[in-house]
Amino acid sequence: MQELIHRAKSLLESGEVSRVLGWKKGENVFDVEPAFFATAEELENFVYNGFCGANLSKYMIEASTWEGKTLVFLKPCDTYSFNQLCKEHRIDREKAYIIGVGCKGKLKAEKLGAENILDVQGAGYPDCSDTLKVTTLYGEQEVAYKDAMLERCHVCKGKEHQVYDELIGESVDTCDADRFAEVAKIEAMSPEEKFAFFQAELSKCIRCNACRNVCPACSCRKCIFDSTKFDSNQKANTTSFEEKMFHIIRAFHVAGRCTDCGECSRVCPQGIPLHLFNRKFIKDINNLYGEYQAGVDIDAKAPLTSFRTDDAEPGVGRG
Amino acid sequence: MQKIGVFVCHCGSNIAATVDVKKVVEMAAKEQGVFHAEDYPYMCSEAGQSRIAAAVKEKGLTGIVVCSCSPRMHEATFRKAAERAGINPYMVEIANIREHCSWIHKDMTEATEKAVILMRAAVAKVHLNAPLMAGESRVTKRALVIGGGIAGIQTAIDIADAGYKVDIVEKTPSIGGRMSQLDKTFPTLDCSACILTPKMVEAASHENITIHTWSEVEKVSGFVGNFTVDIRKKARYVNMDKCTGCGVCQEKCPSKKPLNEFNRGLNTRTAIYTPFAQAIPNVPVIDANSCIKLKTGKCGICEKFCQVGAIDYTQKDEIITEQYGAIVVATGFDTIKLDKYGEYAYNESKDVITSLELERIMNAAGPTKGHLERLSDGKAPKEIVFIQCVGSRCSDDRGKPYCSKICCMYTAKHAMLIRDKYPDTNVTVFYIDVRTPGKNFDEFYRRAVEDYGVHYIKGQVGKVMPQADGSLLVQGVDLLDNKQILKKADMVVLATAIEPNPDVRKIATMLTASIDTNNFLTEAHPKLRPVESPTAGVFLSGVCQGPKDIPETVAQAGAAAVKVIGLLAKDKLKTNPCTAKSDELLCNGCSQCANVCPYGAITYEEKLINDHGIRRTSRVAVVNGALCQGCGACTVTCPSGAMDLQGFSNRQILAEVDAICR
Amino acid sequence: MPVNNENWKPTIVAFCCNWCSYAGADLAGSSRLAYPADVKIIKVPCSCRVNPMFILRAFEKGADGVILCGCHPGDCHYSTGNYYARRRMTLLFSMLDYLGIEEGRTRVEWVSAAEGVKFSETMNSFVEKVRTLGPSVRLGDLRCKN
Amino acid sequence: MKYSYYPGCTLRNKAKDLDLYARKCAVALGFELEELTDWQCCGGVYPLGSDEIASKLPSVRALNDAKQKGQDLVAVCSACYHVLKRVNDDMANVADIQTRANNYMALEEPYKGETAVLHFLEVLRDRVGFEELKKKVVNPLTGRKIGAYYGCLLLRPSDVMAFDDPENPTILEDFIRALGATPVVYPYRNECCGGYISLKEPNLAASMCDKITSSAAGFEADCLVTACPLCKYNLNKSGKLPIVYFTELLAEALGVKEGDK
Amino acid sequence: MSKQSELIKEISGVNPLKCMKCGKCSASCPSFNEMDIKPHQFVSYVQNEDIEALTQSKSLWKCLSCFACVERCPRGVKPGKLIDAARQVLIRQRGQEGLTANEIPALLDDETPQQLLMSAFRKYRR
Repeated sequence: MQELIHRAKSLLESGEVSRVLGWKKGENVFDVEPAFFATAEELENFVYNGFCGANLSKYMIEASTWEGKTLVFLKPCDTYSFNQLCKEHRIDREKAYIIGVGCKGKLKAEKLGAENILDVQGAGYPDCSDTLKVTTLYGEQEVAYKDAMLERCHVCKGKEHQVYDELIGESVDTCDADRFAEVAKIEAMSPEEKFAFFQAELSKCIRCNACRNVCPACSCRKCIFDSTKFDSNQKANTTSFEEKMFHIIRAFHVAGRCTDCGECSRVCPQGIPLHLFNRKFIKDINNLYGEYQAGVDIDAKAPLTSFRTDDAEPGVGRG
Repeated sequence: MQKIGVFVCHCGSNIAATVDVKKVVEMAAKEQGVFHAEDYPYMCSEAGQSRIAAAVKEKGLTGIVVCSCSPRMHEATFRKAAERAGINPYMVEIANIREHCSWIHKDMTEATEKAVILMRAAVAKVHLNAPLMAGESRVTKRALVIGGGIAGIQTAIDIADAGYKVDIVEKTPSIGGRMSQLDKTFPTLDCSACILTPKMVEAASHENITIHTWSEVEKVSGFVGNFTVDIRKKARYVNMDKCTGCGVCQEKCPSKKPLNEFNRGLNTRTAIYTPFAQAIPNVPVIDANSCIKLKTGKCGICEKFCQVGAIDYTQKDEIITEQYGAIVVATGFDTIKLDKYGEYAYNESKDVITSLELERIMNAAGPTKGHLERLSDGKAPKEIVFIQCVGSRCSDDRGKPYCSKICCMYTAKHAMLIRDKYPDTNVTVFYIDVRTPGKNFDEFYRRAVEDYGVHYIKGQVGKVMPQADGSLLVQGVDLLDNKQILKKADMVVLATAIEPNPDVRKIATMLTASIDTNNFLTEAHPKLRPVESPTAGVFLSGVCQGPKDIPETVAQAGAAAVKVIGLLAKDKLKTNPCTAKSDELLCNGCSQCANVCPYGAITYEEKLINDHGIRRTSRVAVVNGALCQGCGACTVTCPSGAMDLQGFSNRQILAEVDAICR
Repeated sequence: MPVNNENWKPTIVAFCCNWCSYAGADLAGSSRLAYPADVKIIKVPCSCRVNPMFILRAFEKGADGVILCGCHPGDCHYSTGNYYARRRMTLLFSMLDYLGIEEGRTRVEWVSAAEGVKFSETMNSFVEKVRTLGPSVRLGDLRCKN
Repeated sequence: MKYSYYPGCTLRNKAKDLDLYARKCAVALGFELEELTDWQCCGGVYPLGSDEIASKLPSVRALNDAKQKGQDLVAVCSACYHVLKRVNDDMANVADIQTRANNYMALEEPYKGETAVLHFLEVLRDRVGFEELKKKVVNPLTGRKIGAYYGCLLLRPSDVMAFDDPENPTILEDFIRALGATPVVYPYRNECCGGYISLKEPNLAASMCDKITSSAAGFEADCLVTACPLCKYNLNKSGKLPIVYFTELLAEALGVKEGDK
Repeated sequence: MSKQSELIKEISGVNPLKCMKCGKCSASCPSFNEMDIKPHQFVSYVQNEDIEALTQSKSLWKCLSCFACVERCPRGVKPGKLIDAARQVLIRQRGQEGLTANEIPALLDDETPQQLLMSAFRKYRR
């Protein structure tokens, strides 16, 4: 972490970058949030540890409109989002100085029983180890690192950064699960079971919009759910159409653009596995139109803005 | 808030017999924003239209819903009526209560209920309609004809005679096309060259016609009235201005190996060549793949012998860009490849030939100087077997499912000519059906049978077997006699199916003109608009649209020319105002819309945006209304909903949905 | 929730492209080829104009089935529109199936201007299918666990 | 390279040469034919009826055995090759046959036409390569004029067999050329020898075979080469030309014919 | 009768309506001269539902299954499959067999390959 701060300071001092986009310490060890740092002093609050799951790419949309370059720290999986936003002309690559930071999997505080945690050893960078020592109000305990990881890290897309100016730190490919296993499991359910599953999950939604706000693909200047163009905003967030269809429409809007960064599920306060929508589309796209990973190739044709004359017909394979 | 008038048509009894029109009027009057509702026996009549005008005046209506027949029938009529009454024509919506309701339902209650719902959907839509202004675009008074066969030549001459400039782009070194390869034409037996050559000369000397031979269309952009076309003028290596067409270069050229395309590969030509004696322009080209000088740098004999210094080995392909108001496709046809028809031994025996090859053999300028002889040994054939429908009317992947249309007649012609010139040669024709619909056609075929003794056998040939003695054993069937036939022949002629020129697919893609499963270009309407493609400003001439003979081709060529003249006679065209429009306040500039636009109508600009007082510079999509055809692909791709389609906006369609599901 | 109520009338929205399918529906009409009055047609310029939101909105407002008809692949008036529509609808339908929404409530059918018979047959079979499924409840209840 | 090998009943018996030389040549050419255990007769003709399942099962078993071993399945006899290939096509593409056959078989994993069926000649052409074969020839058959006799079963129906051009095949001619001999092309090389008809109507078969051998003799062939025991049997009766199996020619050219026959 | 023609269509998987009566099957058939009902006529017999005549025809036993007609038919009708289906209808329904076990020994010679016996069994018997 000190190396990152050191490097950030020197880039700031040299004037090569005008500000730094990173993560800031919070009240608790796991309360980490994205922040811009304008000076070397502010960087004292910079932190990089196992709780820095937040994907900073989206913040670069705004930073791209500012004077000067912004130093941004990106984990391997964040770089897909960065690329996708470049592809969509939302980010100016020239306005970013990217330090690719090492990542050994990010943690989900809830998996540690978050509320009483005083300290977590082994979550920091570079001290990530196989076990976490957790100090809580009630004493110490040990947890295997893997057991506390975010879902998305179990299906890690790999340790390679897709775009960067320099790299600091080692990364580990933490993938130990099949990315589409959960989707396949649901697909195998009966319609009744599927419906029951999603009804139960979606009924938890409180329309806090956290998923939308964090999603790098949901970066519209004005969301259609707030727009007059679809007659969907007459009564703020309460029209039933919006309520019921929000997640389906949101998933459709990001289909073919979603990099599967998993931020939606990470931030959902209700714990809804929102990534299951996006991953369903990704799985279908891969099966029907060939493997496609958003954010790898800026020049690749996206699956929903291209076609083949012999594409599958809608409904085929559904019996 | 709109003031809407609803007009319900009885269409005599067509609607009124099944839909309670009074009820529809009654229900319409209850709809929000409806200030006037009435019914009338024939809304489309002059009297019906004047009722609309009267109501507009009297009630100050701003929007109109007509419940009547399909909008495809009378939308234009009612829009004009609205315009005359002083409201924007795009403030009219049609509820189709005839084709989609009264004609398909029997129960009056049910049909009336449905008519009411359709009326409501239209009313809901009109509430959100906005006046649209059709734009105007300038018409470039010049036409492009792609293909220089008889179809292209005729179209070009007709357009040019009307006083408009025309360019012909022809891929080969000369205009003339397939017709120039034919010997005689049916059913009159006049010499093909004798009637075609004057037309070629007329085209070449016409002050309004420019001919680009040895050229291909490279790129097409734009739209009706305003096409921009890149034409690749392939390097000819001969200076067109200097060459006198004396032909010495061809006499002296030492490279004599390449197959002569004009003679269907039956003999060879030189590397510098004109395809045939009457070629226009009479300027040779050098085939760079065979020219010794161009391949090795050594030789240069043609340059040495050319007295006017016309040879130029340094020529390069040249791209010229031209503007056109209309484009005519006249790309013609070729015969299919026979590789999948091994049973006819076409690849095994030189004496099994296609009909088009026979044309060259019969032609005095052909490889045998017009003598009918076997290509294997030069002997005169005494027994000739013709096989019909080779590759035509096949539903498998070997051939074509359609009838090639011209084979029955040209086979009768060939048979007759052979029997006339070589009375001791027997001619047998294996046929499935003899199809002769056309003026003097059946008489012609009967003449072959009755006056010339051509032996017609109803049945197909299973196999042609080359024998050790050089003859061909034909195993066929006579279905009327119910006998299998083994016939020894000296020559077998295959009436090979024709198919559209393979290049047409590329050209159709460039023109966004649609093409059917057999690669024939699709007409805008099979009966009523047979020479227009569905793409505005693109017209069809000749076999590229479907199999046809020479008189039909010439007739269609003339028809295409008339359509082009009609278009070029206008100074300006009205454009469809139902185009996409991007809301720059919402646009993210993500480029997804441009990726799906088939017309290249969307570009991006860095624009200074005033977003409720906040100024920012943003990359935003801009739609060129003249290019946009209004499909709406972009609107669905746009994640932010910035892109919308005028006349079919998101809110309009949602309003219709809501009205129907209410 | 299939109902055996003979009198139940489903609400069916049919989006038809202007060039092929709307004309096909007209042809069905002029050929007097009957299909149930439950079907209400909305004209769109091209199948690619149909936003998945329109379909979801229809269900939310009480539709029991939604069908989209366009030109046959390769015959689109705008060359490529139906190819995009095909991908969008394939994914949307797959998603609806994933959510446990009864299949059979959504369909895409390519109907040319010449296929009046196909239009009528398609509508007949689609309505029949939706009838067997009964009123659409699930999509509306997706977020309303009792 | 190891292939599953389906010899077929005739090769066990009257056509031992066809089998023996195939095995010997495989060794000489560096690939292995591993005979399937417990194979059953293919039935000799493909059951055309689309509702016939039982008669297709022996082929399905052989195909599935090869699949289990992860090997391609090689046949030498034209009839076996024909039946195996067509049944395999049914199992891959005809849903009804696939379902019903699998119901009978009750396999752990249903068989869906996964095995590639190859004729020995295809192995020579597509796997070994005729150029490579040419290099391995020690006794070139120089000066011999040999007519290829294809018959029906290798070629037709071509949409399923996909063996060669059904009307103007070249594989045997290329094979003959690779062995150093001169192929003789004659038009009857893909005409039927009469097949099963020779059992009850030997005269009819004889007249057909006579056409074939006369045509080949007319083009000055010394002998005819075939891959099918029944073709050989029928053609032999006409007596005009010697008929040999292609494996015999191959063995001769590779120098493995003599010795431990 | 019509039931039988349906059966033939089902067994053969052939749609006789596709036939355009070009005669290419008959032009290709090596057994043409031996047949009383010619290959191109099979189709009409099935269409006309005259199955009785077809099943009594000696053509049933003359078709060699050489697939020349199947290969060359331009309409995908495949007359060879029709005649085979007719043969099967006959031997399945009436137990009529074209070959009995007693006949066989006399038909064999030293060279007869197993393949011939197997094929003949398949062709003549159930």
